[in-house]
Parts: sequence; structure tokens; C-alpha cells
Amino acid sequence: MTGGAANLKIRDLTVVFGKVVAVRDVSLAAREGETVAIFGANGSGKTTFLKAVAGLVPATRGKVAYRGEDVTSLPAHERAARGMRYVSDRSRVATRMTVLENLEAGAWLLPASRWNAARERVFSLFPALASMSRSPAGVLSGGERQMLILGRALVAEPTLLLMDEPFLGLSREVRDRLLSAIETTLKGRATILLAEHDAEGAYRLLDRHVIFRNGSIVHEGTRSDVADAKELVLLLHRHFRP
Amino acid sequence: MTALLSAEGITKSFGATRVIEGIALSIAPGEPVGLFGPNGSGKTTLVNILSGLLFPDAGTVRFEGKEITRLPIDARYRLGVARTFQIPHPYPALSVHEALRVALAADPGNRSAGEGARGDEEGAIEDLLSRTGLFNQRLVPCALLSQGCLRRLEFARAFACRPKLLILDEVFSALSALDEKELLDLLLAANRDDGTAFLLVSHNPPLLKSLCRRILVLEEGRIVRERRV
Amino acid sequence: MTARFGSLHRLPLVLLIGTAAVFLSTILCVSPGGPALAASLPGTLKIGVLAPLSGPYAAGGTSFVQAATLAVEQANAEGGVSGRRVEIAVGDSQGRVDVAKAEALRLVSREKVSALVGAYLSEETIGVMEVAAAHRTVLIVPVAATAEITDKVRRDHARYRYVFRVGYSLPQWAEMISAFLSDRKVRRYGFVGAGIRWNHELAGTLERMAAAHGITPAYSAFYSAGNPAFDPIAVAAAAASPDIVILGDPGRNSVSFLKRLREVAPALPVLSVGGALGDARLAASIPLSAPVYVQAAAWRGVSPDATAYVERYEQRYGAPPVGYSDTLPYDAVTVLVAAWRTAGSVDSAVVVPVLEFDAFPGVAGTYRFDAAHQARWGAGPGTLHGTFVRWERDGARIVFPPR
Amino acid sequence: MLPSFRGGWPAAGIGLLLLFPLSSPDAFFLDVFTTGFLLAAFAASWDVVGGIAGQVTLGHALPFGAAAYACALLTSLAGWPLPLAVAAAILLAAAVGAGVGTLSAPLSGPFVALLTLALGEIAHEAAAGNTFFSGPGGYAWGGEGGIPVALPWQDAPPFASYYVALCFLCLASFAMLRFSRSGAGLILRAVAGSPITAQASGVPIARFKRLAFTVGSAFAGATGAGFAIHVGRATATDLSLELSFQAATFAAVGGRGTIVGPVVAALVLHVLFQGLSLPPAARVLLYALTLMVTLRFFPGGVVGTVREAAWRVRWKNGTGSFRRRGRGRPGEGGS
Amino acid sequence: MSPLSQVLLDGIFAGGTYALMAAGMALILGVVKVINLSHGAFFTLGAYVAYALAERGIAHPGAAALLSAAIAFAFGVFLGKSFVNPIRSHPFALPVGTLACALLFEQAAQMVWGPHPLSIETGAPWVGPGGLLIRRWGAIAFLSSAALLAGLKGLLATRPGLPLRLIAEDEEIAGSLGMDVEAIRYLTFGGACAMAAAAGALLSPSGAVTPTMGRAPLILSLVVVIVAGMDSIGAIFLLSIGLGILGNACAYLLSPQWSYVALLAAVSLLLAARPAGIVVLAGRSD
Repeated sequence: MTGGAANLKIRDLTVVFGKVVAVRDVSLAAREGETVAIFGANGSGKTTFLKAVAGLVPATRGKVAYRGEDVTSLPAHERAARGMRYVSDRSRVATRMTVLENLEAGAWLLPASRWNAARERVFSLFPALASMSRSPAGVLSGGERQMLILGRALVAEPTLLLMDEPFLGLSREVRDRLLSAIETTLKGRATILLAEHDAEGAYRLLDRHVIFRNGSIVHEGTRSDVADAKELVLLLHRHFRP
Repeated sequence: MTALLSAEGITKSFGATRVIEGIALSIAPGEPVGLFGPNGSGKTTLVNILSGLLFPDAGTVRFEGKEITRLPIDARYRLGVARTFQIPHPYPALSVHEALRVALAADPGNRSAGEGARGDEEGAIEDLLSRTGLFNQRLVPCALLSQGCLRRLEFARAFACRPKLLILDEVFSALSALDEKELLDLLLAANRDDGTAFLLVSHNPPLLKSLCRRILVLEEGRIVRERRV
Repeated sequence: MTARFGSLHRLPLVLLIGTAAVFLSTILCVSPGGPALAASLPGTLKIGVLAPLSGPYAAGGTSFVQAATLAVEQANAEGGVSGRRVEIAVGDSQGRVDVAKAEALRLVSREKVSALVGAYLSEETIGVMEVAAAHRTVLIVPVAATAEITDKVRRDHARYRYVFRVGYSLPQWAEMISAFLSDRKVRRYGFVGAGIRWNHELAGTLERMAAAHGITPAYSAFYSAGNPAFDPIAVAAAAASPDIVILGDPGRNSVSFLKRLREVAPALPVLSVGGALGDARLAASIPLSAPVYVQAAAWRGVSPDATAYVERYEQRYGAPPVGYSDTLPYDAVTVLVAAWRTAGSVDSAVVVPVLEFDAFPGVAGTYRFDAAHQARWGAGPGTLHGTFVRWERDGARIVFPPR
Repeated sequence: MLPSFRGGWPAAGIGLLLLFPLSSPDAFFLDVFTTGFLLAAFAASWDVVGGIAGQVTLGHALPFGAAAYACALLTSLAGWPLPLAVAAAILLAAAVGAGVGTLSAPLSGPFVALLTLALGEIAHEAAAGNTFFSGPGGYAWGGEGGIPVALPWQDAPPFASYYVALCFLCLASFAMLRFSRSGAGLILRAVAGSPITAQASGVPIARFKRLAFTVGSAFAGATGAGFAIHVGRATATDLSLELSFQAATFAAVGGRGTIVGPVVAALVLHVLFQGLSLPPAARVLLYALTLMVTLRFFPGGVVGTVREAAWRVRWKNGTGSFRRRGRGRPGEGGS
Repeated sequence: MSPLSQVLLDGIFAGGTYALMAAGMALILGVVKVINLSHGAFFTLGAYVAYALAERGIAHPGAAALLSAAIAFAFGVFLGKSFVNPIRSHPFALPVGTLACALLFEQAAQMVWGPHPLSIETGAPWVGPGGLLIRRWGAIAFLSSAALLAGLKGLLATRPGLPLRLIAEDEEIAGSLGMDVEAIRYLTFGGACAMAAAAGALLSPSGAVTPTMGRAPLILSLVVVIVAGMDSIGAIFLLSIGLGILGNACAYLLSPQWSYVALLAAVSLLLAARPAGIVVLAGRSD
């Protein structure tokens, strides 16, 4: 485990759905401002793990502590109030609400006085959203939706970002745009857990990485363990194909 | 050689937005074709029209020379046009075995054969189960299946009608490498051994290049390029 | 092994046994005679009272039981029947024929009642008739007015001779209304009622009878309970400018309709054929800009008996009876008890002839039954004839028949 | 193991019900049970449409009442012999079901419920508000008084009614169970589970929805005719929304899509609340409370919840925990 | 005054009554995703509260509406929190459960106030232009439903209404953004019940107050809500008014007995004519 004061501590987290053990005894800690990439095949439990940390699915066993407080029994909205944000995949925008309303929903917990500034910050990061702010989110393209979802998290000025495959199915161009937005606004300021397939995209952000298989962590490494994204891909390849 | 599936002048609007406009394409028997396009380019709408889930505002779709423009999806399946969904919608309370029985029951050849065909049906199901690697899961209710298994079930369901044309909507996205490889092999084997043509929709160019002989590129509701590999 | 044996797929075997049992027991139970009457029980005598006590008809059913309760108390105060106390056993018919039949069976076979009084709705009553006939139990019908009841008695007297109706038949209602309209110098009337068979038949009968007095219908409408469109009916009724509007078989809907009508035509008189508009609690909120008449079986002041009954009822239940569905059940029980006393027995075979030939005084008048076991109307004092009252701010005033 | 007793319980239940009349209960109890059997068959027929095929109908009283009225009219007015009238009534109910199924096939979700509710209410209004027919007595038939059924017997012994109704219930629920487990039943369960996937598997869903309505309505019609014969009369209540709701209620409490669940729920609830002769207010209050408490703790219905629990127990340890079996019927494994 | 124009005007008012009920049901259907068959019972509750107040000399519909809304809100929150929320995942259990709740209430009302119809004085109608009568209750129903629906529309368009719309679309996301979904659900349930009770209190003088009075308006508002859906408040209002006018015109021009059938037939035709707008996949392009 990397040194320093861990502000997110997860111990022996286990999630069982009916007969399926989706996440099995996962322990993970992250320091303030650290980005941890979570790799794993589909169905390896990444999404369930992030949702359990966010409080969106109940943990069967284990403990989640954030900033020294045990939040295991808190519901999702109370964890959100403590600065956690779960960034879902792009299908989860409210299509019948406008872009602006989607952002406003993201700023639900933010004092009204800070809303204008937060909104302008997102619009300056993603000018495409500014120009479509009055349109229903249903007309956005996939890339724009992902920008909206990220923007919806950024307006709330989160301190812990749980990102679930944010670059899935995006063109390289959109992905780079999102990456630079994360780098300029959050990198080093917020703790980020990033579940990804795309090793290349994730490599730009990560400080550490873990690999999930069958709901457990099978490998942990730091950025310095791999020289570049290509090497990371090779590493993942080894773990995905036993 | 006559085209297996051909479409001409396909146009579709939702309300005021025109999603696809004047698309023409044709697929030869046994031909592997790719369809590439960014999100929102109308890929899914086109697939829905070709598979019979939606009907176009204008244009015609033909299959083996017969017009099927307004033939619903279930009738097209019985003709041999099968499709898979990007997000599987399983029957929660049915087992894998039962889900495949449903697909086989719809096969006219199977149905008219009557009770005598029960053994054949079992044989066909076992064949599908072993080809897709679902044999061990055959009694599990679909609601308890993992994503990878659901995707395999989609394949098994599509193969149940012994399709002449498979329309595959983003089947390889978000899959583990193992799942992906097995399903790819399955698809290629069907193409090689049974001469099954397929239209593979994906936003993964390397994948398309490795599988398809021809790739159609869709942008803003039109086919803007056609690349031969 | 177990999965094979008990599975529902082996049901045919069970069914085979079941079918055999059906035949066996059918043979077994056809042979013994009908159920015996429990008339010989010592101590108390029981009267079964059937009325809807839950659901949309609970208002009428509750009053029904209240009236019957008073009658039994009165009978016991007068010494019961040959020294035996009388009790009532209540069955909730829920407004459904199947439930009414089942409850009638319960009262007969389990409560061992000696006679039945009820039920409230026509369909319930016809169902209960069958139970009464099968078990040879006297049934007194106070409310249900359908002609089918008396017609059955007339056609198959041997089977249905146990059924007597103290409630009014449609021709009796119509006759009375015609006389009243004639007395009020009405030439054209409007008829509005819920779209049920009773109202359709009353409207038809009334049209025939009123024609003899030279009175014609100007408007008639039947509304649906699902969407009682009272506004258009009120507007249309007012536009037809009749001299009076008659409300047939009105429950709570009559109140709503009256309010609608009074908004459009404040000066148009209204006659309610029994029902909720006889309720004094409601009368306070009824707009009285024009006369509101209510036809009742009896009212305070019609006779000493009636006055005494109304006062007792009001004292007990906090409001006077509405004059029809909570008056006739009282008479039904009174008639029954009187017949028992005369017969000196509760055995149906003895009681039925007594009911057929004797006269029985009640609150609404004296009851004599005709060949179809319908209570006959008469003209003289003490006979049955019904009453019309008019609501005033300080209470109702009897306006017909003229004294 | 619990699952191995699964099939034994219905047999034991039927045995008890066969034995019950021999314990000399009174006529009222037999009548309550007889009506209970008919209601149970009706609830099961609802389940064919609303549970197996997932087409939640609120107009199921329509085929029930249509058959009851047909039975009454054909025997009383047309003078048909009873068996012929019953057969015609069942055919009519099936035809009504096919019609309703055709109309509602393009719809989904609450729209099916709404359309069937509307059709049922229209029929109820037509039956309750009109006196179409004149009986031999010179007064009108129809309306709230209903129409009598001319029966070749008078005052059927309660024992006979009881056994006939029980027999009918067993046969009908057996037939419906067989139907639900047949190929067509499997396809209907697929349509209920996911219409899109069923369609993409080559199932013409409109035709199968119509089939479900037709079969369910035929059974409802048989029950309706039986009910009219038992009561001696077809009344507007036979077409009422309350009756449709009652069937849906039994299915919700017993477990939708299980056939057995609605039958058991109908029998238990009806016999409990009609047979105990509680005071009316207590009966309604207890009935409502029982429903609410049952649904609160068994929201999938009693049989449905138990079955689901058994399901999860069986596959507790993932996909590898059951033995490889031969060509057994899926979903019927004993361990 | 021409009778037909009076009938049509009354039809608009009658439609206002349906809209008043439908507004709350639509809110529950959208946010809690439940078809609430106990809505009519809350309407009845409001009417009884108004009667009880009038009996004590406080015959002010506004006061009755406020008091009954408060009572209904409390009951609604209780019902939403301890009955509806826990079994929401079984959508079929809820219509039956809420129906049972309605039966429970009807019986309780019958035990408290008796089964007999009760009545409150209506008050005289206003005479409008051209001799048209403006019925007091009708105007109240129309104006309050218009105000209620406009308020609802306004609420949904502003920041406090955001959670309602987001929950209607995607509850999980609403939770992850810091909205207390469970609480918002039962508060919405309570609020909608309060609306029904206020409607009952306002309309109580128009007819008779009985335990089962909520049944008829329930069915018609159910029809409105299912056809119009929660998406468009305007559609609810227009459909309600349309049904009101249609019902009245049919009763006046054809036969009152068939007005209910005409309404249902119109709705059936509407469904048959455009099931395509309702089928799941149509219209989803992505």
C-alpha cells in the first residue's frame, strides 16, 4: 500500500447478489488527490465495486471509510453530501431534461451562490454543452452525453470521483477532451477511482492501478511499474487471459 | 450473384429530426460486412430498420429478392434474418434452455415436424448450448446470468434459426477478452462453415478490419464511404 | 422418487378418485329429505335479516337493519311470541346475489332462523327467494320492487308460497304518483333516475297510469353511476319546462342532482320517490327555492302508530327514518310476528295460510296480501296507500293524501 | 428436502377437500366452498392472461359475464338444453377473449389494463342499464335483476354442487397448468418476460397475446357459466370491475404466473372471509388489512415468493452447483 | 342562455374535476411509479373533513382544504413510507395494495360518519355573460385544477422540482447526486394525497358525501393519467377538459346513460389509433 494519509479506506468489501458474489473481500485505500485505475474484464465486479463505494448497492460485508468517517451504512445521497460523486456510463443522462437542468441536478447540494460559477466553469471546459444548454439532453451525441455526465459531477466540486468506464465507446478525440478536462480540474485535487477498459486513456490519469478478476483484486501496481500505455496493455492482457 | 439483403432509399425521421436519409446497401450471401459510425450517426436506427423492429418512412428492403420492408422482426427471423441487441433483454423467469426452446419453436421447420421433432429440438438446443459455451448454465434462470453469459445467449438465440444473415449490434463491446475471443471464433466458424452472412455494427475499426471484407461508414444518417479490406 | 409421485402431473389419478367420490356422494345426498326446520328450538325465535351492510348500498342496508331491530324490540316488549323472545340474526348481502344466497343459507342452516326478512336489491331478493323456497322458510320482502318476485309466486304457488311482499309494487308506486300529480294540477312531468331496471319500469308504468289523468311526460333521462352527467340532465330537464321533475329510486345521487337542477331551474318543483331525500339530516342543505316532495310509506303524523315509530326511531338513531326503506322492514317484522302469534307456531305450513288470509296492522297501514302475495292497497283509513311530504325549513309537512 | 414435497401438497389438499363434505358441514359452508372453487378457477384463468402472458387485464369479468349471460339467455329464452348452452357460452367467451386480445395486442403495460377496463365497463353498463329482453312474465329481463338460468333441476343438493365445482376446479386448473407448461405456455412466459426478445426470436407476439386472451377467456367463460348455474341467474355483477379486481387481487396475493398461487389465495381468502361470518365491518377491515400485510411481506405473492426463494437456494453457489442431468424438464430438478 | 352552450360550459367544469384528481395521480405515477388506487379515498377524506367542519359552523372551503390537506399529507407520508416504498419493486402488488387501502378507508369512514349520505349547502351559482350559469363548485374545480397544474408545471420547471423529474427518469443517478430518493418519494406521495384531499374538500358541497364517493372520479382520472402520462401537464389538463366536454355533450345530445360508455369508448379508440406512440422501442434512436 502506498504511504501517506489514505482518505478513502475500503476494507474487505463484499457484495452478493442472490447467488452471485460480485465483489469478494476487496480492500483498497487511496490518498488525497490520488488516481487509482481499476482494470478488469466485463463482469469482474468493477462496476459493482464502485457502486458499493458510492452507496448505490448495499455492501454485504466490509467497511468503507471516507475522511476518517465510516460511511458503510450511509445511503448514497449522504455519501454524495460528503463529496463523493459516481460518474456513470453515458446512457444515464436524463434525456427529457435540458442540458442545463441536468447540470443543475448535479449541483443539487451546492449552495445556490456557487452555482453560477460552477456552471460557467463546466461550460468553459465543454463549450459544446454551453451552446446546447437549452436543448433536451436526449438530442446529445454519445460524446456530448459523456461530457454532460462528467460536467454534472464537476459542478458539485467533488472530492472523490468514482468513474465507471467514462471513455467506453468514445472516439479518441472526445476521450482526449474529457481527459484534459479531468486533468485541469481534478487531478491532484480530488481522489479518483477510475474503472476502465481503455488502458491507453487511463494511463494518462493513473497513479496506481489494480486489476479485478472474479470480484477480487489479483494485481496491484504503481505508475512506475509500467513504462507506458503499451506496457500496461500487455500487462492487462496477461491478466485477462489466464 | 444476387444480393442476400438489399436496401434502397431508406429514410427515417423521429419527429422533426431526420435520423437516416436515403441509405442504400446490399449484402451478398455469406458476406461479412461491417458498419462503422460514431455515436448518433443512426447506426442503431438502420439496424432496427434492417431487422424489422422499425419500419422506414421511405425506401425498400429486400431479402433474397423478396420485398420485406414492412415485415415485422419475428417474420424476418423465421426467414433467416436474426439480430442481437446491444443491451440484452433476457426473459427473467426462463432458463437458458427454455429461452432457446422459444427461439426454436418459432422455426417453421421445427414446428411443423410435430412431436417427432422433440428429439431434434433437444439436439439442436444441446448443439447451441455447447457452441456458445452455455451448457453448464442451461438450467439457470436468465435473471441470474452474468453479462457475458447473456451475450452468449444472444448469440445462441440468433443461431437458433440457422440464419442466413446475422445482424450484430455492438456485440463485442464491453466483453472480457475470453468472451470476446470465443464469440468471434463462433461467428467466424458460422461464416466459414454455414456461409452465414453478417452485418457487424461496431465503433472499433481494428475489429471490423479483422472480420469484415467490406466496411460501410455511416455519418449523420448517410453512408459516406465504403472500404474494402 | 418423491418428485415423481406427488407432482401435479400425476393429478389425473387424483381426479379419477375425485370423480368417483362425486358420483358416490351425489347418490348419498340426494336420498335424504330436505332440511328440517328448526322451529322446535326452545327459548328464542330467530328472524334472519338480509341487507347490504358494506359497499355502496350500505346506507340503505344499515337503516333496514335498524328498523328491523326496533320491530323486534317492540315485539318483545309486547310479550314476544307465545312467551318466547324474538331475536334477529343479520346477514350482509353485499349487494351481490351469490353472497345474498350464501348468507340466506347461513341464516337458515346455521342460525336456524324461523323466517327471513330481506333483501334490499332486486337481484339479491330473487336469489334469496330460491333459498326460502328450497328450505320452506317464510320470506317477507320489504323493499325490492321487481315484478319478478310476485310473478314467481303467482306462477308457482306451491314452491314460492313462502314469499310475501310488504314493499310496494311498481303499479302501486305509479298509481300513487299519478294521483299526486293530478292533485297538484301537473300536466307535464320530467322523469330522471339511475339507469337501472327498476327506474325504466317505473317510468314506463307511470307513463301509462298518468295518461289516464291526462298527464304526459315532457322529459325523461336515466343516468349512469360511472359518470352521472347531472349538469346536462339538469339543463335538458329545465329546458323541457315540465311542471315537476320526478326522481326515481334515488340514493345519494339524488342529492347531487337536486343541487345541479336547482342551480339551473330554481323554481322547478321536485318529487323524490323515496330514498335519501327523505333524510332529515340532508334536508337542511337542500335548496328549497321550490317545493321538494318526498314519497314515503309512512311519515310522522300519518297515524298514531306511525308517529310513535318515527319518534322511537329518532330517539334511538338520532334522526327520523326516511319513510320507506327504513319503515317497511319494521312492518315486515311486525307482520311476521303477528302471523306467528295468530298461528301459534312458527311452522311455515301453518304461518303461510295465516299470512294469506289475515290482515296485519303496521306503521304504513294494514297489510292484506293478494294472490301473488303482494300487499294490497286500499282507499279507506287504515289501509296501505303511501304518503307525500314537502320539505320546509323547519321540517316536513304532509301534503298528500289530503285529509 | 422441501422441494421434494412440492407436488404432494396439492394432492393432500384435494384429498382434504374431497373429504370435507363427509364431515357433515352445514349447507352454508358447502355453498361458500362451492363459490370459492368457482372464484379460484376464475382467478386461475386470470392468471393465464395476466400472469403467464403478462397481459394485466382489468376486464376479465367480460368473458365471465358474457358466458353467464349467454348461458342464461340460451336456456331461458331460447330454450336450449343446458350442456349445449354451456358449450355455446364457453365458445362465446373464447370469441370475446379473442376480440379483446386482438384489440389489446398492440398495447403494452398499463394501456392493456386501461383498454380491458374500458371494455369491461362498457359491457357492464350495457348489462346493468338495459332491459333488452322480456321474460314470459310480461316484465322485462336484464338490468340489475339479471336473467335467470333455466335449470333442469331444482334446488341442487349442496353436496352435488360442491363436488361438481371442486371437480371443475381441479380439471380446469390442471388444464391451465398443462397449458402454462406447454410449448405455447413457454412462449407466453417469454412474451411476458421480454416481448422484444421474444419477437426477435421469431415469436409473432400479437398472435400469442391473442391466444392467451382466448384461452384465459374460455376458462373464465366456463367458470362464468358454472357460476350462473350455481347462483341460478346471470346478473350485472358478473361483468363488474369489482369481479375483475377480485381475480387480480387473488393473483397478486397468491403469486402471478403460478396458477396454483391464485387458486390457493382465492380459496383461502374467500372461505376465510365469507365462511367465518364475521360482522360486516370487521370483515372488510380484516380483508383489507390481510391484503396489505400479505403484500407488504410477500410482494411477489405467497407462492411466487416461496418459489423464488427455492430458486435462489438451489443455485446458491453459482452455476456449477447442480448435477448434470439427462433430458429432464428444465426447472424441475430434484436434488 | 342556450342549453347547449350551458352544457358545454358545464363540461369544462366537469373536466376540471377530473384534472384535479389526475394531477396528483400523475405525480405519483411519475415519481413513485405506482398506480395509486387509494387516491379516491383521499378525495373522500377531504369531503368528510369539510363536512365535519361545516357541521361545527366553519363552512369555509379554503379552511377545509387546508386542514384536510394536512391530514392527508400525514397519512400519505405514512402510507408512502411504510407500505408503498418497501414494495415498489413489485409493481403488480401496488395497485392491489392501494385498493385494499381504499377499502380500509371506506369502511373506516362508514364506521365514523355512518353510511348515510351527508350534504353541505352548495351556494347559489353566479350568472355570467349571456345568462350562462357559472356553477360555484365548477368554477372552484376549474380554477383550482388550473392553478394546481400550473403550479405543478412551474414546480417541475424550477430548481426544487428537479429531483422529481430526475427521479422520474433515473432514480439511481438522483441518489448519486445527493438527492434522498426515498424521502422524496414518500413526500411526493403525501403531497399528491394532500392534493386529492384538498380537491375533495373544495368539491364536497357539489354533491353528497358518502364513504364510496371517491370511486367514480378515481376511474376517470385513472383513464386521464394513463393516457396522458406524467410528461405533459398540459396534456392532462386538455384531456380532462376534453373528456368533460365529451361526456356532457354526449349526455345532452345522445343519452345520459351512455355518457360513461362514450368516454370509455373514446379512450379505447384513442389507444387503438395510436399504440405506436406507446410501444417501447419506437422513437429510441440511440
